[in-house]
Amino acid sequence: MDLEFTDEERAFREDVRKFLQRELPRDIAGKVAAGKDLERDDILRWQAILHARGWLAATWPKEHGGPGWSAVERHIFSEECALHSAPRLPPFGLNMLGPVLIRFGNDQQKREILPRILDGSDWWCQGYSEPGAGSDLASLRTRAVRDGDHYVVNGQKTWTTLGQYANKIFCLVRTSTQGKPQEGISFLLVDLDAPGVEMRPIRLIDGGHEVNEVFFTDVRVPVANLVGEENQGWTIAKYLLTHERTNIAGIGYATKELERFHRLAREITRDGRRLSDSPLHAARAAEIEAELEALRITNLRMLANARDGAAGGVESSLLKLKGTQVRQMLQNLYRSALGSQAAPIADELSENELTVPVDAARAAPVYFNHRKLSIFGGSNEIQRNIVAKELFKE
Amino acid sequence: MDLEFTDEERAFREDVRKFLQRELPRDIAGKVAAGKDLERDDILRWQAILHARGWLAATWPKEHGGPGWSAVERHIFSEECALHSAPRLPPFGLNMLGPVLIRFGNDQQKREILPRILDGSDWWCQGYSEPGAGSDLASLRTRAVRDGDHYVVNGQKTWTTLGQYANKIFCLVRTSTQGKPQEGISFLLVDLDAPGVEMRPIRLIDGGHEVNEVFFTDVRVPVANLVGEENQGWTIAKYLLTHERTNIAGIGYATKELERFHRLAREITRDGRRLSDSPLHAARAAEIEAELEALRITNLRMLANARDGAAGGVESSLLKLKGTQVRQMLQNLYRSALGSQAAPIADELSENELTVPVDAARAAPVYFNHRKLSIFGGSNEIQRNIVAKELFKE
Amino acid sequence: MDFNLSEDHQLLSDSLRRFLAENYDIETRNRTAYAAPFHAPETWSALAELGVIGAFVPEGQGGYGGTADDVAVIFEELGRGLCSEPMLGTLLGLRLLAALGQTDLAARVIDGETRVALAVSEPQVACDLSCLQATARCEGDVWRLSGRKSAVYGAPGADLVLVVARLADAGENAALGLFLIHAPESIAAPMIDGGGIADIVLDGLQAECLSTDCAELVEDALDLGRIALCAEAVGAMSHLIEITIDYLRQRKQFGRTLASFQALQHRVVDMVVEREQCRSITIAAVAAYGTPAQARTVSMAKNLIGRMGSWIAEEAIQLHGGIGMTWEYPGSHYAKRLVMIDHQLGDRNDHVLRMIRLKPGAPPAEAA
Amino acid sequence: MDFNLSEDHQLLSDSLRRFLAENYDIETRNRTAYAAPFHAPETWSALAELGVIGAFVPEGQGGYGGTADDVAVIFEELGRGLCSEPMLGTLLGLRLLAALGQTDLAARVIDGETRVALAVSEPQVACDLSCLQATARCEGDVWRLSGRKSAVYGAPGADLVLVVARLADAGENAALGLFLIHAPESIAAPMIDGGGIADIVLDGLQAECLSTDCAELVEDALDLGRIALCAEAVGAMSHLIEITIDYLRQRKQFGRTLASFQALQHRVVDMVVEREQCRSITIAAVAAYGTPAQARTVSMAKNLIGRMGSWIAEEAIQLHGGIGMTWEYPGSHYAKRLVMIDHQLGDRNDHVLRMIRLKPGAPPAEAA
Repeated sequence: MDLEFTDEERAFREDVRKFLQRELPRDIAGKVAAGKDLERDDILRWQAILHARGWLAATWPKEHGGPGWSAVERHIFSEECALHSAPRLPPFGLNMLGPVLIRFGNDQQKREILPRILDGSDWWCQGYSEPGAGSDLASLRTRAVRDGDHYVVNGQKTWTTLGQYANKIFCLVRTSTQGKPQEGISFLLVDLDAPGVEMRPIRLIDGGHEVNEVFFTDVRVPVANLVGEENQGWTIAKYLLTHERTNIAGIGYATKELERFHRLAREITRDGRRLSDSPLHAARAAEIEAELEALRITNLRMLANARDGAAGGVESSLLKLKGTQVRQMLQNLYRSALGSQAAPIADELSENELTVPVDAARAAPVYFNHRKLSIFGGSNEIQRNIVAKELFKE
Repeated sequence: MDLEFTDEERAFREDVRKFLQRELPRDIAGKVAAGKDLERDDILRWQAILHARGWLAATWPKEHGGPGWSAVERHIFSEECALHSAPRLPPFGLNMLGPVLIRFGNDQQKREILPRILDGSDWWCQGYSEPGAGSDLASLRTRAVRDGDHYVVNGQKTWTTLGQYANKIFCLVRTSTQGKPQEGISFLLVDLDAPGVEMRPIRLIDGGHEVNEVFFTDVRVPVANLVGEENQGWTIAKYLLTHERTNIAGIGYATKELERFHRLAREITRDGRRLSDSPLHAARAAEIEAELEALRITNLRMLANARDGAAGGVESSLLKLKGTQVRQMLQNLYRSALGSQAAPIADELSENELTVPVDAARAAPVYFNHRKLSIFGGSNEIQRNIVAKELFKE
Repeated sequence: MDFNLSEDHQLLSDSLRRFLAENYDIETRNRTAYAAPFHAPETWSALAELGVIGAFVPEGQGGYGGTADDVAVIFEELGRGLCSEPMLGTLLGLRLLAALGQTDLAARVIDGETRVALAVSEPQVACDLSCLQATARCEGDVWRLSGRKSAVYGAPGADLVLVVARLADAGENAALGLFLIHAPESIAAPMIDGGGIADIVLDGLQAECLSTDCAELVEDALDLGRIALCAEAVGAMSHLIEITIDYLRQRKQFGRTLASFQALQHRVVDMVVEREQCRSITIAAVAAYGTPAQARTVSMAKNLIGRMGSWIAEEAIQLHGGIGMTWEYPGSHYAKRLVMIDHQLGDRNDHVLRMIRLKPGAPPAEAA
Repeated sequence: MDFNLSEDHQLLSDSLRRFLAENYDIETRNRTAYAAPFHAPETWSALAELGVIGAFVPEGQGGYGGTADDVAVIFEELGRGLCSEPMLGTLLGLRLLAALGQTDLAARVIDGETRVALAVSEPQVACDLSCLQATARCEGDVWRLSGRKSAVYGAPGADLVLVVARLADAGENAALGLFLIHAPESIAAPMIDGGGIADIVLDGLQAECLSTDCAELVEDALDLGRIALCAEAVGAMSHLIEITIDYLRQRKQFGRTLASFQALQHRVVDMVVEREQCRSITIAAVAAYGTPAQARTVSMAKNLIGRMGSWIAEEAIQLHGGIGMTWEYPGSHYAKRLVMIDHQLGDRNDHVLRMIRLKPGAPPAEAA
């Protein structure tokens, strides 16, 4: 048994660190650290920097412009990005559509679309969920009816993250009502500028705008925008779901969050005692730290399995479950640490009117926002069903 | 809103206290406080004292030898008994068979059986559960076949508490296989001395002997021992389940257990600090105390409802759920407080070889034994099903 | 022993519930809750007219109520209706005005003409008044305050603010004084769960002295405020659980209603169990108010409500899935309120520590 | 990075697992586990022959192993097989004998001829060696011990007991010495989860001094013992979860297998998640052993295992229902072991406090 990274992997980590220290714009890292919303331009700026270094599309093979990293290198890279407060890259083009096209797309699609993801010409968003089909994706109802060289699309998608920044959307649409519900689904690329597409914001619990509804009314989509075969959409969707998700446990983020708590606890005094000297807070933090340290190893174990070619459907569910729990415990601890000062919406105060560190001022909205972790991307109940199916299979 | 007991109720509590202080034998209370097993004779001795005072059969009406108490008085009595470490009375004759006979028995049964419960001539035990029918009682398979003036009983019962002390058992038996499983069940009284009855001990997790298996092989039972009508057994069983269970939340026991923890914490030193000065233990105890105080009020609320004639099926499930949780938290806290000294089985040590207070020496076996609280008497999962059925009914 | 509402309380409770149901839907609420002045004068007048404010004060002091029971009945309905009007600050301030004989001011507050708030907590003080640092200094016959007050509920737009400050030059054990200032400037912001909050920089502010030894009165008012928050939480969690059950019964997945999934059913049952416990501990705190068990029982209640309120909020969001995360869905605002109640007037940890300070293991009040 | 067992470890693990499966069923185990001398010499010899004891000590000291990895591999299998032989005491004692150059004694322990135990904890000391009160006094060239040792694992019937005692007359910061006594009298009892434990009243006992400054060595041995307990817990919980799943698949209620109830399924999933976490934190502790992160990481492991082990035990009993409460069912003994591991060598709270003492918030070892 050996937990050590190889010399090459350590050297790689060093490279990543130096790069981040040198290239990651301070203003962007500051926003990330303070839990503020990023502008479209912030993300594009950071993507361009990564692209220039050849590190943008971590999961793509070299021939398509990826860095050709191993699973371990991808892990190291994303961990370091989190630790340096680099922005979380929207995964829709880079980690979802890209791999799908590389696996299922035709040559023209690869040639035309992949470079535009890399250089930021296109911002893709995802059209999977529908108001009546969240966890139960197979029941989706958005229709695409063939009409000559086009599909005519009607229906509604929802929970479309950062759709307001996007110009393109990939969708699961129903192209057949024959057979099992899964069998009549296709994977279709749609231009958001096309007539009949309308995007409306959904405001979330913390007041922020990060997801949207998308309405399709007689939208004409060229048949050339079909990825894979007609009615092959379910296979593609499943490929994406079981596709290795390096960063699903969010170790880097959690590590950063725990560190942030300790920093705050050293700064805050409450009822005559520094919070870091409060045994209840310290014990809670220590217990969460133990869980996080365990999760870090669990993540490495599963990473090593993946490297060694073992399948990992259940394992990514385990990481998702525990990873979201640990992060939510940390958000909870951090919010609690602020006491009564967690209540005001700090956006409305100028920074020099705050009596808490600027980084901490958004603790409550960030906590509420992160309740999504156990809901989106396959709720924790769905993850438990997946694991149970495996444990109790005949 | 008024939490106060009436003057009469307070006076009654004072009476009960004085009686307990005067009449409860010290040796018996000492065993109860230390979590030791009681002998048959200990319990009979205490029953005789209660009987002499007319306080033995708390739930029976006066005409049958009960004290004629209100629900509130019964509550006060059982709370004070727990606080004074009086033995828990076996409920089988007093709180189960007695009320059943009073409601469903014929005159002869009432006349012959009830006095023998009161004076200790008979010790009843319960034959409900079977190896294949625990929570799912309706699936029981012990058969009673009519043969002239007798039933011939064959089958097996299990989890028969204190059966080793008993000379009689009341059973649910299958007298018909027609219709729904519930419809073919009868309530039958069986003499444990009858030929063909065999009782075998079941040893529990803590090593103690408190439950048994009972085997019936061609046991002939007079038809006169049938309670109610043939095939009316399910109705009787349900009557018992929904019959008011005054002490289901176990407030008195829990209060005593919390007090016991604080006393121990003041005596024990661990790593240079008195346990009562350990913020982690103190905080845990305080949080459990808050839950217990809430439960005390919940219990009173439901008691007042019962007094006012409101139905209480769901309410007794709520009390059972939270009551067992609180007591199990307390058992857990108490066991933890002992550190490494919880490990030895103290029965094998003479009391002057112990370095912990005698009362605490059985903390671990008592903890393990009390895992039964959430299993026996309708598991907490069954209680949740009952409440859910009510919450989600159409 | 009687847990039923008195006839008067039933009437008050019913009329308040009806008023909020008919006049205060979630859109109305959200329009005022998150934008200055965090307050709708017409709602306020209506509440005053219903007798809500007057019920905070005993008859002898110009009100028509004043028991902890009165306060709890009202705040449970305010919680059920998710009312974000500045009622907590008014309760705290009015109690002190009335107790200190400021009859005229109190009467105007009761009528709804004047709004008052209480500035007690400071950036570094949650629960323990002995740690307060704001000071009051008497220069000639003028009192001047210095220091900073934070988490002043209902301060934005308040006509009167009462400030608790330590008397200067009186050494370690200096008494706490209570000072009145008129409509001070404040650093105001909306709370994430709705309603207005402010910091006040005292900075030499001139003030009228109402008391030179108010620590006990303030602690009593704060305990009553904690009871109010507990009752509010009970109302809010009752409503939130109700709409969660409704949602689970309507929403279908995999061809079945969510309500038919046993794992979800059991979680709702546990929420209901804790809601009953929260109601009970609030009753205990109400009963203990004004007795020697007051502080410790109120802290028990605030601890349990703090823990269970936020847990119920988290479970409710999770059981709803995505919809529970949206601003548009009323449940999300109830969930925020339940979580943030644990941040007001001391949180679960502050109150566990207070319980411990007040002697652990003391027997519950009633047993005596 | 490699989480596979080495070939040697795989071999050792397999042969130990096979040996226990074939020769150590639950009846055999329970016969020795709960009655003096809590030990079956034939089982002990067989384990010694398999190389189990020698694997606790490095080659340079007469063994053939000695890494934390060796220890964890062995104890995981001992846990899976619920072995109640006095292996923990032997590990602790042997490590010290070997490290202090007692080659001959160590060799006899390795061969299984001699049994050793370590008397370190005292009725009032769980985890913090600086609180030890037993003393050793040198009179002429004879050392005499006084005080009382408790929770000496494997002491009943042990040939050698090593005693940790403070050197007398050396003031506050007196060093800890290590002393050897032969087969002392002890106050022995079975542990509720099986195996023997004893108190030893030192009372002027004469002893051989092996070291006059052993604090660091003892702490290292204890940390290795904690790792052993963690690995044992991982083995035990793995087996317990397996038989729980088996039981749920077989047992029918209301005409369905228990395994088909979603609420029960979800609870088993949560148990599996925590089991994986427990395995991981044990790996972390193994990796940290001998590095500056040792103490803090071992405490993390002992804390997490303490919490999750007893939780898994409670859930397993609950999911079984009545049968899980019986002596006859093997699962009940696994459950007891899992709960009681939290009582050995410091519990969850002791180790959280140790983590805090060792600087909270220090970055995890590997990140450097």
